[in-house]
Amino acid sequence: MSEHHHGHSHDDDDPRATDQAVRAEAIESVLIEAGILTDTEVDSFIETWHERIGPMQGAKVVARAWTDASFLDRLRVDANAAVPDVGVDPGRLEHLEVVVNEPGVHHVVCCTLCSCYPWTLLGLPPAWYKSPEYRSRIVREPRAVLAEMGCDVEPTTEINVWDSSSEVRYLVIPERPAGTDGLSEAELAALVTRDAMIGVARIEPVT
Amino acid sequence: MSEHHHGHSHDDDDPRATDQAVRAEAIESVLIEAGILTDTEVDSFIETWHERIGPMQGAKVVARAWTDASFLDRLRVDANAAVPDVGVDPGRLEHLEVVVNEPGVHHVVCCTLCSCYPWTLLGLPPAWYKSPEYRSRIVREPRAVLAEMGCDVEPTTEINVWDSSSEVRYLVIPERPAGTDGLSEAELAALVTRDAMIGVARIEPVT
Amino acid sequence: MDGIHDMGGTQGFGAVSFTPDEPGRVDDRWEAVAGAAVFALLRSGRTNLDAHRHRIERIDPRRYLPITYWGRWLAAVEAAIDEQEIAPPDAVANAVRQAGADPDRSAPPALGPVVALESRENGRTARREIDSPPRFAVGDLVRTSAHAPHAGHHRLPRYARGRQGTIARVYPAFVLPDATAHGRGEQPCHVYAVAFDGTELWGADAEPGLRCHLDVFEPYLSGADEVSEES
Amino acid sequence: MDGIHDMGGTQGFGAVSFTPDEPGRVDDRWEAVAGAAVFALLRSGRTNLDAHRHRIERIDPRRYLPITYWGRWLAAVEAAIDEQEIAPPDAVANAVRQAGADPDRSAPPALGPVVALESRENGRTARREIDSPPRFAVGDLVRTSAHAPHAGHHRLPRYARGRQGTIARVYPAFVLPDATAHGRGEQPCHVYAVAFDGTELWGADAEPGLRCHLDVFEPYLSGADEVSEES
Repeated sequence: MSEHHHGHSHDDDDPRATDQAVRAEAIESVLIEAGILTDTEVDSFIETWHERIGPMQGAKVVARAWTDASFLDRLRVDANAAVPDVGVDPGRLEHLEVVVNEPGVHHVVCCTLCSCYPWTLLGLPPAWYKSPEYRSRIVREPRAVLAEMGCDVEPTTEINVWDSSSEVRYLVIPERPAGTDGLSEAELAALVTRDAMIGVARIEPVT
Repeated sequence: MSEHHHGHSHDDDDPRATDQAVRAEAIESVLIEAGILTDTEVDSFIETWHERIGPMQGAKVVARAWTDASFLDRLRVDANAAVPDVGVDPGRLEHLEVVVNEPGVHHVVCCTLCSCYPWTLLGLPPAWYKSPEYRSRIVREPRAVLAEMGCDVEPTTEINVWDSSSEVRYLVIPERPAGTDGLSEAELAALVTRDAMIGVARIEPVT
Repeated sequence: MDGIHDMGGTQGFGAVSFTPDEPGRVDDRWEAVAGAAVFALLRSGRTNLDAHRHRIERIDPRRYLPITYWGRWLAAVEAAIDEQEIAPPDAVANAVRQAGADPDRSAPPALGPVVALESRENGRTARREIDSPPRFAVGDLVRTSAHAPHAGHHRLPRYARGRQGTIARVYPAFVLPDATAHGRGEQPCHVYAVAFDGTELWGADAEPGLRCHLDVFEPYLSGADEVSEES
Repeated sequence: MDGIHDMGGTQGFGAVSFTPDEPGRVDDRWEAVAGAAVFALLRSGRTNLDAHRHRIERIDPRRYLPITYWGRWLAAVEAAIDEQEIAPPDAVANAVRQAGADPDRSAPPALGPVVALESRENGRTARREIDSPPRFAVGDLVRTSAHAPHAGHHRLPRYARGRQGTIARVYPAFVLPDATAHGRGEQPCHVYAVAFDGTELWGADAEPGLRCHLDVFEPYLSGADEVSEES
């Protein structure tokens, strides 16, 4: 039995959570020492992305787009200029582009090279969006991947994939579900899911 | 601390040597039971490839090619038909092709898709030949890789890479080193290294 | 670089591990350290997003997949501290030791060499105003470069090399990642969404009704009828 | 398939770990089991080399690198036992259990699905005599297919797709791996060594004086002046 041969197996182990945590604390202290990071910034990162910024931002944009055709037009022309109308700060989004689902046309967003994502409108990306499974397959077999994810796209519907390889960020405007005629903008926003704004889900009709 | 998040780290561990050994024994017994494998075949695999077949086969071919121009000609035309001349059984080699180094022309062999290699002439492939480092880099930056491996190729010398993507197997005939005029064929064969027959080394002059 | 990060179209990965509307959260505090540290570094101007991405691309390919997203960010942060000389090379290891732990146990993955380091004074945004108008308009036929734009960081994945497509959207100008990741100025240029038919990318057995859009920086494109300089 | 096995030109891997004339040996007996088992399976006709290679290509990409060469062979052997119904699906696990060990601890990596299994009666050699003469001669300009020949096993790596080269050698006919790996007969055809200039494969910053040769099966080639059916 050769130690040499199996020696590198051990190197392939991931650092366990405790090691990673210790390393991160060391990095944090070094960056605070260097004046790059403040000592409240990690906690405020968690608070920002767990409490303050999330899919509700994108949902407000979608609900308004469903109810106001002129807002949708402005979104299409210059989304960064339009989103403050619904109280959304485009913040770090350098250029927001909307892609609009309609009968026969489905849009889905990805980033094959890293995991670019519209954080400002949707919060932190879910783990699956960052997975090699999604990144590798969604550009090549989106219909199969979407079906596996529970989003069957009609065979006659064209699928448009948007691979975010620049600083442009994409937001899918899903189709407005049936049975929502009488709902207010806030009620509509509550129906809009994060997955639908990435393009991996539809919004179910309200019955 | 989330178990969920780190759960798959454990899955990425390699089975340790003992586990792998137990598994292999189970596979061996199942294949013997099925009449596919005999109970001496694993030992005979080791004996064959550690004791009987190795770079000495290729070295005999090279030494004859250095000393007999008509043999080299026949090697170039139909190497499978020529190698029995020096007592080498082409065996499982379906088509052997020789590539001949000369001043200004260097050849090097690889297999980017798996690790195809002329076992019959050179024995088992060394670990580095099967490594992702060699497989990925040798087709793209062979001059840099060869230099790192201690084989500096003159800037004016052309490098020919042969990527073994079919059942053709390649043998590099290295340049005959200086200082070997008086040597017998057997003495010449003793100078020929396995690495030189892959094309990652030259044979040093005899002084 | 043509690294393991360039995943589009790679086959062999299985089903996406998906639960509907799974919250986007950090699971552990160390992940938030990675996130906050990257944002702080970008704000400080000591690195830029393209150099950050290139550090991730340079992670030992054997480690890229197992350490997952935040682990890659953390490794890139530690590499930035070193490469941009934000702290002495042994600062992080010393801090680990001071916490009573063995720095070797948590050593980050090795990073491959870099052709050139980014500037030490980086802009915080990527969008720029430029005088030259976009070279292409919506509907124009274009072809992407058949080769990687250069050996370092760029944003032209392998699956879209040497492919013909149609300009679908014309975007404002942005700094060129190839330049900013390596301290070669900003070289701002227009960006386009280019639409490729599935069959152009994947051949005759592509899924029917597939159109893939990629954001492409203008230098990666030529008019479809231009003879490429390269071939 | 365009899997992790298709490594030619992938960047990010470091120096080759090399000692001159390191012996080619198995380090552990289990590696010899993997080797002997593959040879025995080939001899038995229950599998063929192309199907064996395709099993390796189908190994979970997260595991392909860490388990190394012989680990990949062993995983392919176990998959062959299952796919070719050489023993009941639980035979190996039961044998591990009988040896007093936990089969889960040594479970092989998962393999991705296969588009079609190979035949249960396979030839032992790959070379064939065919009536049709080679379509190309030494010196002919040719171009490789711009796309993967099909979704399953084939031998056209990504780095050599849609590239122009010159026929350097004309080889005898061999069975087509695309066919034999999937039980689609043998479809024997001529094979060529095609020479590509470094710049054709890697662009203007290729190493000077580089020529890469690849063994290419005739169906992957068209004459350089033919209009491809595909584009």
